[in-house]
Amino acid sequence: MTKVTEKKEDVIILFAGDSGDGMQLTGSLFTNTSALYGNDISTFPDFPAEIRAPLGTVAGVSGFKLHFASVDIFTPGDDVEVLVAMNAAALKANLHQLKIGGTIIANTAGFDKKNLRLAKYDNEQSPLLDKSLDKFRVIELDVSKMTREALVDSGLGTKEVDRCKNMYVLGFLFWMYNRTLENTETFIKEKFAKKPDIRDANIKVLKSGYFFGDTNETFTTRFEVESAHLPKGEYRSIMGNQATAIGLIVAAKKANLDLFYGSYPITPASDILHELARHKNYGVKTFQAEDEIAAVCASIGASYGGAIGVTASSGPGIALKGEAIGLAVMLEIPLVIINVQRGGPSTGLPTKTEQSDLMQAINGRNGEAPLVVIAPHSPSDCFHTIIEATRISIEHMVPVMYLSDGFIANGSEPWKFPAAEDIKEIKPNFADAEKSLEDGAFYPYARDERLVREWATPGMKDLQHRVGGLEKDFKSGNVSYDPANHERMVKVRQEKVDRIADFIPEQKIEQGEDQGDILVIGWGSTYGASRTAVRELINEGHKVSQAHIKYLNPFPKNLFDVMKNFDKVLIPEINNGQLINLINAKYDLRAIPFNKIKGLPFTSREIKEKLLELLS
Amino acid sequence: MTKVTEKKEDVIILFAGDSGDGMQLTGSLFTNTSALYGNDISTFPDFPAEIRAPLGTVAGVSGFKLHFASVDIFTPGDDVEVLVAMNAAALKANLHQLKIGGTIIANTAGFDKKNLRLAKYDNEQSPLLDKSLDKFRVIELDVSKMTREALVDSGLGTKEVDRCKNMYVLGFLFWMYNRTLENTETFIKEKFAKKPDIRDANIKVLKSGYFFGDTNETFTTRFEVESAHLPKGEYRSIMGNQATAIGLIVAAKKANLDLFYGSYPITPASDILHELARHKNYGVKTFQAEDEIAAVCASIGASYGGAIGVTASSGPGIALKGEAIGLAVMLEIPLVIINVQRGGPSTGLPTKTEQSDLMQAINGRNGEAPLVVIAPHSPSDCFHTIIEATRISIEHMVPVMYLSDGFIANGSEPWKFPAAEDIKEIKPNFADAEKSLEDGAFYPYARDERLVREWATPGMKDLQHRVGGLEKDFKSGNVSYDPANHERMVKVRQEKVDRIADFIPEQKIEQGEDQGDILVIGWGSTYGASRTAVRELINEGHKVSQAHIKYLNPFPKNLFDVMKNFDKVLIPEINNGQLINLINAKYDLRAIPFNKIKGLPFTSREIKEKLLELLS
Amino acid sequence: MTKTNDIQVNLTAKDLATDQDVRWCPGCGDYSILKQLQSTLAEANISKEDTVFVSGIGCSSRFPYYMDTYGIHSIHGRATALASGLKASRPDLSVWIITGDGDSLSIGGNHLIHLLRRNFDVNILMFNNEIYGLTKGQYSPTSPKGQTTKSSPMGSLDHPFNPAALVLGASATFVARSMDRDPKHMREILKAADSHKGTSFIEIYQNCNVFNDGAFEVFTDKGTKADNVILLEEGQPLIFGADSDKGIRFEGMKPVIVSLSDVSKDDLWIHDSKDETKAYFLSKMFDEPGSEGAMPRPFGVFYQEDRFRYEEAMNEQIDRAISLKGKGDLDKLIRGSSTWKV
Amino acid sequence: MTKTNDIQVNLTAKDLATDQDVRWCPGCGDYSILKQLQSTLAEANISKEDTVFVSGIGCSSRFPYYMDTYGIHSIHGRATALASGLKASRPDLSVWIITGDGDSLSIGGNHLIHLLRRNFDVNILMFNNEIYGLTKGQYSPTSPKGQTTKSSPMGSLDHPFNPAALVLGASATFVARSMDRDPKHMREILKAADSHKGTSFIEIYQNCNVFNDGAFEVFTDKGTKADNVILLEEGQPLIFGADSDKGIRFEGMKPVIVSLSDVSKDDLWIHDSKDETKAYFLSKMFDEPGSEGAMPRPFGVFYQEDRFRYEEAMNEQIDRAISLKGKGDLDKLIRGSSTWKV
Ligand SMILES: Cc1ncc(C[n+]2csc(CCOP(=O)(O)OP(=O)(O)O)c2C)c(N)n1
Ligand SMILES: Cc1ncc(C[n+]2csc(CCOP(=O)(O)OP(=O)(O)O)c2C)c(N)n1
Ligand code: SF4
Ligand code: SF4
Ligand SMILES: [Mg+2]
Ligand SMILES: [Mg+2]
Repeated sequence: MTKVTEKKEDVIILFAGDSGDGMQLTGSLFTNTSALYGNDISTFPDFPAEIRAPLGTVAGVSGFKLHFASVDIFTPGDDVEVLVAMNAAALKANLHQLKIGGTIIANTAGFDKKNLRLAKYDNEQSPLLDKSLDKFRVIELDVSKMTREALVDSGLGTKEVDRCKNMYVLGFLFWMYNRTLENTETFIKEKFAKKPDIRDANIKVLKSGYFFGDTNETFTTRFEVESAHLPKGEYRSIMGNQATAIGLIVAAKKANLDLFYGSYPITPASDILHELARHKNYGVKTFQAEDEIAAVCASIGASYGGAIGVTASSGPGIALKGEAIGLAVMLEIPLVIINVQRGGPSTGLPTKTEQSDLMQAINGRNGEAPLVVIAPHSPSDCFHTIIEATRISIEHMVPVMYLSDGFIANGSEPWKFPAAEDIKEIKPNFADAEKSLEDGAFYPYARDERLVREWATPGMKDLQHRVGGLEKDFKSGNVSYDPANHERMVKVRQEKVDRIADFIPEQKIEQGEDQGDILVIGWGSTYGASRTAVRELINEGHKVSQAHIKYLNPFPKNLFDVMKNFDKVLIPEINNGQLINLINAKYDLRAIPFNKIKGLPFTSREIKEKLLELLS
Repeated sequence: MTKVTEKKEDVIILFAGDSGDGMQLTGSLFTNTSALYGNDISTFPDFPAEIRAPLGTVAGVSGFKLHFASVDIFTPGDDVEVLVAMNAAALKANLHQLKIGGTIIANTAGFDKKNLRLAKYDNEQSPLLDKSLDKFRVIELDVSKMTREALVDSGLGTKEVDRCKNMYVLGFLFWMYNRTLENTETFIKEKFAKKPDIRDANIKVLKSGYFFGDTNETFTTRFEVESAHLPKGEYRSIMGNQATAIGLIVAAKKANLDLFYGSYPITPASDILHELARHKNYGVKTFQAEDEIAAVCASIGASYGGAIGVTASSGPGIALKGEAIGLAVMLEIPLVIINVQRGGPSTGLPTKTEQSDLMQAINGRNGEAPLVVIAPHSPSDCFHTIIEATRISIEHMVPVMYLSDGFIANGSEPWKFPAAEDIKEIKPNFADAEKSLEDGAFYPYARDERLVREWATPGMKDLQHRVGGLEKDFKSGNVSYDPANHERMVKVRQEKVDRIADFIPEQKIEQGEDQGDILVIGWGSTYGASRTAVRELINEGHKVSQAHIKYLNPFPKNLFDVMKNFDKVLIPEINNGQLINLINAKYDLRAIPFNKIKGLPFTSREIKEKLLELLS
Repeated sequence: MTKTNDIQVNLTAKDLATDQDVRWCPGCGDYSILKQLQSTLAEANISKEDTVFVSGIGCSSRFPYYMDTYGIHSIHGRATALASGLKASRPDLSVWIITGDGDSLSIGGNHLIHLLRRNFDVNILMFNNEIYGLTKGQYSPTSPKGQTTKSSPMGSLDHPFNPAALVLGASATFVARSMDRDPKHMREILKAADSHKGTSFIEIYQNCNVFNDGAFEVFTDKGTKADNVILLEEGQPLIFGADSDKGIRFEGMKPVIVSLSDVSKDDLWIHDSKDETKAYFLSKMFDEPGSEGAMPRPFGVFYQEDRFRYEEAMNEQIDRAISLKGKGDLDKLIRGSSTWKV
Repeated sequence: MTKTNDIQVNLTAKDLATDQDVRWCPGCGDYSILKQLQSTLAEANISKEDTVFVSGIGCSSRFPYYMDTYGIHSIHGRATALASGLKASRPDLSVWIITGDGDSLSIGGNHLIHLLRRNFDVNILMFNNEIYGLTKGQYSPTSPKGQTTKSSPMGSLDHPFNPAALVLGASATFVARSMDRDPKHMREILKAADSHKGTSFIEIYQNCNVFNDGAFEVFTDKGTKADNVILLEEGQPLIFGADSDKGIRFEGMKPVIVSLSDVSKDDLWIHDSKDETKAYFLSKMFDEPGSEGAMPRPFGVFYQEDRFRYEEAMNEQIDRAISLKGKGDLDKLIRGSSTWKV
């Protein structure tokens, strides 16, 4: 039977099932294969808050959204084309994301009475059986049954057999999107190298799914998403937290410093710790402290010792670090603080994304305690941004807060990675007795024209000195209660941070003209949605531009100049309005807030609609 | 010999000596007597950072500034009229404050070689002997010698004798300012009731000092500061921390709640704990926790139990409480957080004053976690303001941050105290099964029109419910991961705080017309200096007015209306510009910052000069 | 101490359940603890409105949502601090703290030891699964050295705490150990903790079948349990073994395992939970199971002591202050000691 | 472990002083400790640039300013945490932590116990004055119950910690006690701590003559010292008393005071700092002096044990990783395991 193949520019697939159904892995494997096909990619996993919420319930649904395309894309996308629903709850939780005419791949075994009850379908009425799905194309597969049948002779127990279920769906999808199984087979072979029966079972089920598509009569259309016109080069797929971790290792090596990472586990920051702990052969020291305060203090101690101390957490953990960060501000030593933001306040929505810790980053300490704040805007950008954070921290002897978020941290995209040698060296401002002594005395708080003091670390002869959290004399660093000295030091600490604006790139316009009707200016993970929305509007002939702020403190020197050439400035944020506060406080301009506080990223459509509303 | 008596409108005396010289007591006793004479009064103690810094050094000088007057005054004043210098270091540390023509009362025993060396006078050259003090009037007293002589027959040891020294100076000053000894004698008698020999020695020395003035030939002029035209009524002298403490007790009683005060010692907040601990017979429960986190958590626990939980600290300790304050925001229960601000950042200048924790108060937590911020502006105002803080917290089920500072906390002034019955009742929004159940179910997060939820406390039958830091369903309070619910709750928590603006007084103009050239608008302890400066300028015919913000979040509804009628708005702050940030972020107006960051309050002259500069 | 219902209603475990779905992983040891506690409290016929469950953050800390009493699911590590303030201000309540090994011993270590020395009359149930469950599997302060977890792919470097030794060092007045897989034992221990006046600390071995499955298998598995577990019974000799044929006695100041065929029961170590020294030795019976000369692991009440409770002392002081100075009068307070008239 | 000077300079105590004025109250016990430490380190001929003093906040915590080494006067309670990171990243340094009873046991209690279990090779000097000095006199976690202070005008309600018991419960590998007023003893203990590999914890009784004068007078005053202090010497029997006529021996599992006229020295408790059980009993000799049947208070090294150091294990793991996977190559890291070309 001939099957028709249809070309598509981009497709969004949402894999959804119980936490135990392996949807994250399924999604990742599809992602990897798509990457090999040269697609541009953006992904977004969405975990339940519980480890394993009750089987079959909406709360227990785990999702993985994959957007792959033959064009440039910047977000995991708005409208889902294919929804894989391993059970009734998965359908219920995600149907609203499916576009009209979209496809539902339903595992019928997940729609039995029990599952329908757990998913709270009225009267245990299956949506597969009534008319509620009329607007969609429904493909029913009895995945469980077919998996079992495929493995009837495998000798494996039911539990192990059932664990292969996700491979069936994956195989079927590979067929649907015209992809080979090769890459996934390789993966399975490596992963289960020591368990040949499991390996074989997985491959068998994978193939069964594929063959099912190939042979079954009902499935006549296949889709093809051609490779994107990405710049030529070598690519890998990268997740945000992973990029942050390897960026740190690279930065430390580029500074020729040891990397010390003090952290206490917390979602969604922990994966950075996990990733770093895997790279001990790079000399990385990971220290799982007893709490966040110990973590940041240990990192300060490591920095005092001449390593680059890094600490990471998420909102509530960062709140705990405030006092110690103030100490680092006083000590004027390098310290990188990573906040992978999540939904707040308090414990909030720990597995959801949010950008609501910006004000905490700027102000969450006692006294006048300025530091540098910087934010990556996509998974691969984490790599470059964390290196930049580390560079500023080391070269300017100042704590730097790096604001990632759950969306970036767990999302992934293809990355045309750089060669190590192309990454700039980082130059610590080390003291040494030769140059640093003035008539035999060492003045640890003497500064250069950037207002940066020297870094004298234990072991350096004749440079012994004492530092601390009390106000310090502007030159000797000794404790000083002198009123004028205090004012001077408060101003100097501020000015030192402000002057960093001389060492960062000017704010550029991301796309569009440098003047027009509306400038969309965001920070962090709103980048992709804004990018897509503005691109579409420009294509439609509107005078809309996009800029995106990476340096949140200090701002680029020309920020106001960039903004003032637009009639309106729109600031989309996944919070109740924080960047806009900083901008309004500083510049003579009233920007327009656009806020979403749902624990979810913006869709490009939301931004586009807002822009259209403002344009009309 | 006849002595001349000269009338003075106001006088500033600065008592300065070693930490062990008893200057704080001397100053307080002079203050009390002046109060009895009906003077208006303002005081400012200035402690060294060390408990007892090395004897004789500048670092060890302890000062007590007293401003007393026959007119209304609002600050401890600018130019010192009389400087009591118990030793060379005391002179060195404070001479810059003495106005030209002012009087130095020098204890010559404190100017021997050793003291001169310790005070780091070049070549141990006594300033009493060279021409450096020519611009002043110097009265030399060998206080130590005279005290010893007075007590030669007392049978006391040298150490005990020397401890009476300060009484000599005090007696002399009483003579100089034409005051009787009666009040001080009563005090001494009470204090040393059980030690008759010490009691008698102190009284004897006090009298010796007085008699010395009376009989000695050189001192021919006495000064008289008549009673001020204060409103009629009964007065007491009150310090800020004391006023805060008793205000808390009053507020709790007015709400008919138990007061639970969880705190960890820290300068300058500890005195509130000390004061409260003395009033156990009011049912006050003070809990000295193991750290600030435990302190705030214990207070939250107490509030959950139906008491009014209060916690207090200073900058670094407040930083530690941030995470838990976020929990209280989520729980929506009463909690009063007191921050007696001190010099920051980090440990900073722990014994100096500063207003640099305003931004931390507003933003020092993860996520969108709005709370109410309120600040007293003078020692006696602490009483009213802490009651107001407690009222808002209890009636609106919201954490309230109360921002005092070292200057207010340790300063004192006369206070026409109110009668207890004139203080308004506070009405907790308690649930009860009768009215709160809806078809047998209790919805702890259901709200009234103010958006305030009910307070159901353990022991209330049928209202069992669970609360926590995870996002909650808008009605049931159960954990909810629903995106729309989260946005709704974030907005509701903000709106609840915003609506409190309907329950606080409108912003008023403190003095001057409601339009003009400049409005000086401050918060907290800058009140007095602004008050004096603006009064003088109004008297001199300038179009200057003053307003002072007590409610920092939410702002009074008419704040912008008040400000916009002035050509310029000046915001003096003891920080690097924080209130001005909030105002600039919120309103279409560019206020002018005026900052002093020296660990010291503004003098009225500084503000006046700044105003004159802006007026010209 | 639990507050019981005045009116004689007979509670069942079900009455203590809430309408919230229980959200632990299927097979998690937490279920059993929940069930035993519900039964025990139902049996004790508690007054639901006078009972408060306080927890921090962790899988275990979701517990309060499942008890139809008052409850707070607070923040990580701080349940003990919160409960201190609650109990100080409301000594009449029955307060239960639910915490994990990470919540109580990692971030919450300080509040735990301070609560113990203050001896508030509350109960602490520490669910020890030797792992961070909620954050998906990092080692905890009780994980054995060398354990490979997400954050220690080459093995943890931390020497673990011995929780019983730690809390005894912090002057705990009631220390016990139980396990999720022995419901009967757990109910007994819960009852004993409830009736102790002062802070009761119970370490409960709890299986996290997702991230640390089988951590306590030697103590719970039928085949190995008898040789590795010693059940403490007040006034009874320390006997264990599949055939109850082994005992422990002191030789000098060293507990040694003896065979009951050689040694009479009367010569064995007799369990006495009031004896601090014996409690010390019990806490030191913490060998890795199966290691050379390993002692069996004790379960039961190690220690109990009657010491003043903070909240009682606090109230006594207030009463004393009132009897000394009279009940506070607001006007007197506001006036202070010295005033003047204008 | 101290790092000593390679080139043989002979340091004096004065070489270790800085140009900063020492700012404690006249008569404060801190002076003596400073002096003894300067002498001890001078004698050990340390390398100044390889030595770091880390402190928190408190009177005692100003210590680093007076040592001409590297130093950090950090924030309250966190010296232990800071030192952990420092030592982990720089195992070559000699790290000394100076802390007070409030700094280490109140706000810093958690970091202290975790440092102890991890057994970093650092030295902790805990200046115990049973009061908060710097904040002007509130009770601390070591203040006896009932102590009246600024924050407890009617007497503290807190049952105090027994620091030795607490740190032993937290698996400390070196525990000692000394006092400001016995310089010779202090120097010995400091030396022993310095040579211990692992965390050394020394509690030093320190007189705060301003806010808690005489707290340890019975142990330091000539008249009372002999009867209330027992000086521990390795391998020697526990003997005390003005005429060295009293000793301690075990009767069953109870230490009792005996008269040397009745009991031979050989029957006495022989001090063995390697014996954990004996260390336990020493920590329990914590009676209020002068109370009925009070045991004398022990001073000296209670316990020492050789256990792996965190920083060493950490480096070993790194070495092992390198030998397994090869020294990390940045390009490999950046590429990850799977790439494709466009
Ligand atoms: C301040 C803060 N830090 C970290 C976390 C992340 N966190 C939540 S629970 C937990 C540990 C859980 O382990 P445990 O207490 O043993 O409980 P379990 O889940 O094993 O029952 C951590 C690290 C948090 N919620 N808050
Ligand atoms: C976060 C924080 N909380 C509280 C304080 C105030 N504080 C400084 S030192 C101290 C206690 C001092 O006692 P201790 O550690 O025993 O040292 P000592 O002064 O007695 O030597 C306190 C409460 C602080 N500086 N920082
Ligand atoms: S992760 Fe472990 S502890 Fe948590 S619910 Fe699942 S099985 Fe239980
Ligand atoms: S207050 Fe006490 S501990 Fe502090 S320096 Fe003075 S005497 Fe020493
Ligand atoms: Mg656990
Ligand atoms: Mg102390």
